[in-house]
Amino acid sequence: MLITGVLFYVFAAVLAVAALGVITSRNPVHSALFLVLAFVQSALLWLLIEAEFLAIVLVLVYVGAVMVLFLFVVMMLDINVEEIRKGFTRYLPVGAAVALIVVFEIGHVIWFRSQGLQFLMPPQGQPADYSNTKELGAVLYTEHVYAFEIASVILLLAIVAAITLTMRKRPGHKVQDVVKQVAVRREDRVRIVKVEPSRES
Amino acid sequence: MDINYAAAAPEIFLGLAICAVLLVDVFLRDHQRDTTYVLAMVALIGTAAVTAYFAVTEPVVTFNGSYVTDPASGVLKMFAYVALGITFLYSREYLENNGLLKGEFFVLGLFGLLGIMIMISAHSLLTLYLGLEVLALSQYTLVAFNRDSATSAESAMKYFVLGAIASGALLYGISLLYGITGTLQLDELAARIGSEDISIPALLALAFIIVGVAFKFGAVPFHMWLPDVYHGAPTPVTLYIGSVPKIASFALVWRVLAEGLGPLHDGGWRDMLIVLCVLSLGLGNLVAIAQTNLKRMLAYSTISHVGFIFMGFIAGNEQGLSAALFYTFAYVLMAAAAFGMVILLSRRGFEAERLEDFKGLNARSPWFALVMLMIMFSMAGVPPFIGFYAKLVVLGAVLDAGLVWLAAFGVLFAVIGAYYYIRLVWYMYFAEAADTTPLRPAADMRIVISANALGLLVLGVFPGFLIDLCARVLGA
Amino acid sequence: MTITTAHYLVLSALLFSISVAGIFLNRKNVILLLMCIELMLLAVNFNFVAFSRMLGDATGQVFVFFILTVAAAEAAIGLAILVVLFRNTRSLNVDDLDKLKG
Amino acid sequence: MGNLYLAVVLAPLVAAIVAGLFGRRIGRAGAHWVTIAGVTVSFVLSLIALNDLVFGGGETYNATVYRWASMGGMYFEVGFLVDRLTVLMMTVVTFVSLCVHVYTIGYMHDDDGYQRFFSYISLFTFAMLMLVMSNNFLQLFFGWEAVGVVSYLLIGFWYKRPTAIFANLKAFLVNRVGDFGFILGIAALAMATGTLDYALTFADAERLSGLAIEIFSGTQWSLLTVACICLFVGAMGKSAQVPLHVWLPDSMEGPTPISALIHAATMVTAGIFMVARMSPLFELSQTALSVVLVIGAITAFVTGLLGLVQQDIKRVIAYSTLSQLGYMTVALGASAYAAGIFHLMTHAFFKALLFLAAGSVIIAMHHEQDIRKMGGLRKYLPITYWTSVVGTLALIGFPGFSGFFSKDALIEAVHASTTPGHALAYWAVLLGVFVTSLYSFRLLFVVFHGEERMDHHTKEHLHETPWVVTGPLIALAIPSVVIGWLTIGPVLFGGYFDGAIVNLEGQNPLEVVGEEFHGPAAFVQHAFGGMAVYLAAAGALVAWFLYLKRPDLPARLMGTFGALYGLLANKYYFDWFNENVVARAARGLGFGLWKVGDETLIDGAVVNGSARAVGLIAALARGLQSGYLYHYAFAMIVGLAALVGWLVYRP
Amino acid sequence: MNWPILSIIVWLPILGGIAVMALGSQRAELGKQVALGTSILTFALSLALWTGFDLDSAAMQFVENVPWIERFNAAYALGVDGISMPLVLLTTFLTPFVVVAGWQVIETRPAQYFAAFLILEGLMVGTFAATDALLFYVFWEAMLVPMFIIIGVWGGPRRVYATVKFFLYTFLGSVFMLVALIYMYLQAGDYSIASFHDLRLTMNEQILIFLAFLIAFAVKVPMFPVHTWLPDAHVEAPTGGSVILAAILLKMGGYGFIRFSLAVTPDASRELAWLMIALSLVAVIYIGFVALVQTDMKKLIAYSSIAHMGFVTLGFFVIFAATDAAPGSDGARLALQGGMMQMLSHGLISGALFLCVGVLYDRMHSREISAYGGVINTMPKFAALMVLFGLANAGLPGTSGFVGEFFVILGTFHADPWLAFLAATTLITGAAYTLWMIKRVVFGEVANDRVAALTDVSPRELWMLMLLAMAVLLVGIWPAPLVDAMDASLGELLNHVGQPKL
Repeated sequence: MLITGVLFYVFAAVLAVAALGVITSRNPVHSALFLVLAFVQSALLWLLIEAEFLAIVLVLVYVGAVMVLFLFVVMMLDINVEEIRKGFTRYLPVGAAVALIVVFEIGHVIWFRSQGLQFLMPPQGQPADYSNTKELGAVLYTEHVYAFEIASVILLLAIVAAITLTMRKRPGHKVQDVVKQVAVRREDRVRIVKVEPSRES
Repeated sequence: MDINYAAAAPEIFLGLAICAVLLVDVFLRDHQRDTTYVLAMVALIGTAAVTAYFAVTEPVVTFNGSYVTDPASGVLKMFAYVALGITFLYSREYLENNGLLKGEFFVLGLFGLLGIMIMISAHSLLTLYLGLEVLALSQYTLVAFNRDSATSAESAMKYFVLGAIASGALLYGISLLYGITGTLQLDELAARIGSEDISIPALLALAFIIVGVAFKFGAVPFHMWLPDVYHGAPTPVTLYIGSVPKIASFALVWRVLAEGLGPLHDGGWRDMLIVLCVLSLGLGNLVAIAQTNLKRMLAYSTISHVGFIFMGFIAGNEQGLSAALFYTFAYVLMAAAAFGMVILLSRRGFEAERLEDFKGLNARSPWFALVMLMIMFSMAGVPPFIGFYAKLVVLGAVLDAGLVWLAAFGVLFAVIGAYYYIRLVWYMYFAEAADTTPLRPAADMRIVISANALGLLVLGVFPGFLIDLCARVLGA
Repeated sequence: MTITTAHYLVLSALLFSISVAGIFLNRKNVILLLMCIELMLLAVNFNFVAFSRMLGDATGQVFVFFILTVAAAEAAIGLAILVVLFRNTRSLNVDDLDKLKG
Repeated sequence: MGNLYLAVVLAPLVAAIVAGLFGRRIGRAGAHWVTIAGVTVSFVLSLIALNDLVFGGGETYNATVYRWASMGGMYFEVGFLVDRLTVLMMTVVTFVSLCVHVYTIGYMHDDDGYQRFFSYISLFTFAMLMLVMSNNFLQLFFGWEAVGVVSYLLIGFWYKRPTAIFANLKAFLVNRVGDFGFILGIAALAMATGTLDYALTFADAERLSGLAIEIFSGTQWSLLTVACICLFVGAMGKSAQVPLHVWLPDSMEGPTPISALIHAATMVTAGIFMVARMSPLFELSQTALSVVLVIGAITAFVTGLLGLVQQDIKRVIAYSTLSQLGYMTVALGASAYAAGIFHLMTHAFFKALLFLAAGSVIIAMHHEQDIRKMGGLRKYLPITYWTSVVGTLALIGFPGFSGFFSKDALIEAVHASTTPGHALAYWAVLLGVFVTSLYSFRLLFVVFHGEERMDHHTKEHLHETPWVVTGPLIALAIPSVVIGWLTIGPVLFGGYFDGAIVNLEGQNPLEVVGEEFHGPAAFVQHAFGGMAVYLAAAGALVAWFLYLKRPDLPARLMGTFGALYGLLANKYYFDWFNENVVARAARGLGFGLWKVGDETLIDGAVVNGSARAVGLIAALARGLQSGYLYHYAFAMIVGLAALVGWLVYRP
Repeated sequence: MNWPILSIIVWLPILGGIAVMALGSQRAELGKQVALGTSILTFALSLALWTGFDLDSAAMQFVENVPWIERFNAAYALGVDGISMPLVLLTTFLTPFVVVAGWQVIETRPAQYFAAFLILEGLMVGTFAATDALLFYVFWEAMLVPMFIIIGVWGGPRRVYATVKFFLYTFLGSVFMLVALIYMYLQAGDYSIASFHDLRLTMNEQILIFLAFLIAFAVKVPMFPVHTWLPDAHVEAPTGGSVILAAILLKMGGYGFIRFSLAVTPDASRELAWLMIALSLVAVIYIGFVALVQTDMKKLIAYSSIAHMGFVTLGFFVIFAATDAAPGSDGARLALQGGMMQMLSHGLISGALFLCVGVLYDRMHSREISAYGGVINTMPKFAALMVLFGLANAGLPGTSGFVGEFFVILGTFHADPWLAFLAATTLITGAAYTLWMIKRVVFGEVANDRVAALTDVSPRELWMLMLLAMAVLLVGIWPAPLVDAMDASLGELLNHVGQPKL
């Protein structure tokens, strides 16, 4: 119990710091890496409450795919690491204030205003032979088949969208058109000219 | 586990149709894109046929409570088909002229439709959210559709970021609701919220959900994306965004607030909607006066119309819902026609989106000037056009709810709003033409937009049927 | 020191508002906005996971599963738009997104 | 009888319409023949009616012609009431009108508005007849306004003259002020009785005298008094009593025949007739009567004085008309209605005569009206001269002439009257006699005697006017002499007006006067016992001394009494007041209300102001849409926070 | 008769208008003839209302009733009683004049011009004839559209300002009426005006509803202080527009007062009668003075319209005081009749006067009084008619202008002599501003050579004005038919208003 508690606080702290790092670091690459850190921490925290499958998926999908994609884009569009951000510091107070207000409101409601809900109890543990993966798998393709199909649609849509927006013919990139080559005729290539022979006088 | 494919036949058919269109489009050359257009239309008609064939009279819940189909959803879907069809029709020529005629436009449009349909017949917050995303993602893409335009890219980015925030908030609210009630299905949700005393956390969740809803509709203060997106997107896309998704927005409110969170009406979302309604009416009408760009002006007028639609929701009962539904239908028709006129006036390389571009239209083409006049007066809520009855029903709803002051406020701002509509009319009729190039729209365009505008008039003279339909399907 | 659901919820609230703050504090880089959005979805996921464990009901985790999917798709499209934007304006500066206003 | 009366009224109307609409087609001759025919018809028929009523013992005729409108229990009708009073008026009106018609042939001979003129005067005859023959207030008001309009058109007959069109506007507006009171009086009676019919109203008079209405909070006024005074305000307008007399002198801008017909003989006496007609009501209100009496007395004396300083031949006569109208009003106020009407009749003859004579002079002088440019005309215009002498004698009340009988009886009646204020009135009218004869003889001497002051050119062409002009003069001169002698007995003391005019018991001065009336001859003798005759003679003498014996005196008098002269020359500054105070104030007020009230306050501040405000707010609100993504996001989050805070933490 | 005469009168002009529009400006000549034919035919048909009218019944006649929007129990219900029938006739009578007035002067898009007027005619008739509140409102609002176009397209230099002002002013007025109508529908369960009449309402409700109506109708009438749109609209509008505006659109307000305010909220009307009377008298006196100093003929006539309409509202709302002060008398009835007669006669006279100004304007293209003078020298026929109409405007007995004023003054005296006193000042002011204008425009020496160049009225104009002059005189000399036609309905209305609803 104690261990989990300690671990929770550690992970949570790191997570918070990482999140802050994401939004404060100047270099987008650093932000991306902070984000990775944040994801990893969350995965750990999920492990703490026995959501193993999602934890793994989070690491695989996000850290493995999405964040790589981010880094790739950052690299591709070589974005210059810009100097000190003026705006940030200027707007920090009010921004932080609003953010804190939101946190306070949510937290206050959850902690003090939610009578009749077992928010303030630890989730009961699972038996040793419990398999989170199996449980999800059991419902994912049966109960939620409709949602699952929609998810497939979304992915298809994402593909179409990405292609629509980014794929394009670059000007001046060379391909040979066989049809043209075959269809070529002599007249296109050689021109016969009559030349007056020069006679010397 | 119960699975009733027949109930979901329209969605299934459309999904397959989309794949088919996509496949065909891949093998088409650029000058054959009309085929895609035709195919998309065929897909629409087919979906309509399927919907009509599998129409139900009693609600049918299936896919383990994540899908529902009922008369209202049928009507909404049918209307969505019509709206999308009109959109495609208006768009084709413009796209061709501006070298944007790509198959993806129609495919993405159909994707959006699919998302709308999913939302319309969503019976669980999960499917609702997924449908929302399908729609949203296709819209983001469409806005950026003109890849060579900086403005459309800019607007797309704004739309994307803000939309992500909104759906994040919506999700947050959904998660809280799930935590509070332990269910995602709307009927159970309503039951639990009604039963137990869990109001405060529920209200918290409600606030987040309202943000999502208001964003979808574009209600103040969650409207900021709307003018920029309407302005920046290519006009056909603006037409698309401005018309069809409003049906989805209605479905969202109807499913989530009315069906799922009905018990939280009093002291809950009713009051919030009142606030949003007042803000939208005020800001939308006022700022629209200051606009010089027609698309932007219509964007702000949309915001004000949203205020009126909310009046219907505020009532909370079936009458109110049906009023809102009628208003939504009316609005979609008017918006489609208005943006259609913008498309009709613009030529290759020339966007007729400034108010000045309409000056002296009466001299150029009396008929289309008359068409635009009908549209504008309908939007201003002047009888005998449908816009008037839309306002009539929602005012009736709020008065029925005892909110006389709100009705008075609404009509007051309707008058202020009338100013910018009639300003366009005076540009068309009283001002000298800037350019006098005669209009030569394609035949189908000419016919359909005329029919569209005359529809505003005919439905205004005989509004009974549509009003009755809206009321009947919502059980009012 | 037992860790209750509430702990997780508050943590997610913290994440949520950090991400939001990130969105409106960041003046420079659009990519950052996309990252913040990912962060926000993460916060939501925290809620779902916590609730699903609290209720002992898998639906929440399924929802998270779908959110991850959507988030991936969203990221793809967002980045695509980003690319388009960059190609057109040669800049990812948030301050430069001000052509449309009024 | 009904059809006969209808014919009396319609004949001139038809003539007027024919002459007016088809004037071009029927030509000048056609125009005057048709109108003269029309008036002749009604004159003859009037005589028949007179004969029937007076000698044939015919009954008073009172019947409806048609129903104008009706609602609930209230009826508005057009109908005729013909009794001896009416028939007297009819005869006088039609006779004078006939004379004027004939006279006009000569007077307007070379005016291109010939047909129009005849159409107008016939129309006037119609309107005047409608007025006098009416049996209800509606028709009375109709005729009342109709004569006003025709006089408006006739004063402005020469519409190119700025003075003329100014005068006719002035006349109409001043009359409107009178009608303003008149219609209120009618409304009062209509409210009290629920009808507009004379007979019913008079039958109700007793009850009315009991009624009271609250004009100022707390004070109860006798409704009858209020109504009668209101009606009399109307009479003041039409009959040009001070202070509403200002329009009559200016009305001399119209052609002279009009001055004779409308502004001397008939229209201006409508007020007198009306009050006499309303005698059953006026009798019951001492207050109203003394108002009438005082106003009349003031008019009689004050306006007479103005006649002394006028240099325009017509204006002199106009002021004398005013003063004579004052005499009639005084008679009414003294509730000697018969005397008033009697004077009205005689005055109609001799004043019309004087005007026509003046007109004849004007013709001869080629439309020169300034008496300072005349003189010694009697050898050029013998007929005109002698007829004018007759007129003058009648006017000043030379014993035996018609004016003498009417005026003397009138003065006696006032002496004997019981109305409050009759003493003042008595002295006013008595001194008036002196003034009258002074200005009358001044006019006569200056115009017809003394040195000839006209220029050569005029002098050569001076000759007597044609018969169409002199004929009417003679025709009018005869009654001017004899009518008094013939009719005083029956009309004043023979109970001629029984039934038409009502007197309360012991409130009929004429009875008192009648006690020592033993025939006209005796009346003449008896007159020498009174002062009037000598005053008249004195006036004549003074005139002779000033204007024939010592023609230089008047100028010197002017010098010595400069202030008085200025006062008179400026007509007591009435016109100055009206033009510079009333009219200017009205225009200023209107302008102020328009510019300040309408344009600045309502339009500027409220209407356009709100519009501007909306525009301003719009421009400001537009600024919110800054275009910056982070502002948008910020707005959303703040909105979220606010919603949560409001929902969760509101009481 | 069994054929729907009212529907025909409503829809025939509208269809005619559509036909004219369809003909387009290329075939404008044909369009004109169609327009004239339609309007005259409409008038001829509308005479059937007169001939077939039952004078003794106060009920709605020529009733048509077809369900329209079942959901709201709103019906397409038409019918006329003694109050609306004369107004319908006035409308159909005047429209041909408008068409004729624009015959030669409209060059730009004549087809649309005539079409607009025909459609407007249909809508106006519909407004008077509708017995269903929703239908009434639809017609009422729809009228704005053609009028907006007419003023804006064929108007004077400041036409845009004027027409937008007109539109927004009237629109603002009527939306609140809409709220009131819906509110009453929710109480009554259907939209028929009759059931609104029988509706029981508390005093508060009545006051609010009355105020909502007041805004709508006061703007239309127009009453002080919401009258400022009228002079602008009149000055800028083309002749035909001014005629219709003054002659009929203003009557909508009066009609609304008598049909809705008095009948639906009698107690509130009684409660607020003082306000109405005060505003009416302000209109009569204040506006009288303002009219005196106008330099623009149309503006002057516009202001005189406001003053005359003040008599209408005075007559309508003095009835309470009249019945209280003089119970059993006919004072209230007089006032009511006076108001109606005033509306009808003002329709004729103001229309005629605007036509006169139009005749001058077509020749000199100026409305400034100072630009004229001595018109009579060059246009005697015209001058005669204009003087006649001027006198009629000043309320001369024998012309229609007198009837209404006379009745109203008589009725008002029943209520309070002082009110009558103030009202009667119009005898002076009315004469002053009208005849002063006549003096400056018609009489006098020829002012300038442009006046000298004037040509007298063409036969077209002459007939137009002659017919109106005859109508004016006829009504003035024999108003009985009109009075009788209205008497039953007005009496019924008085009874209804007499019984409190509380």
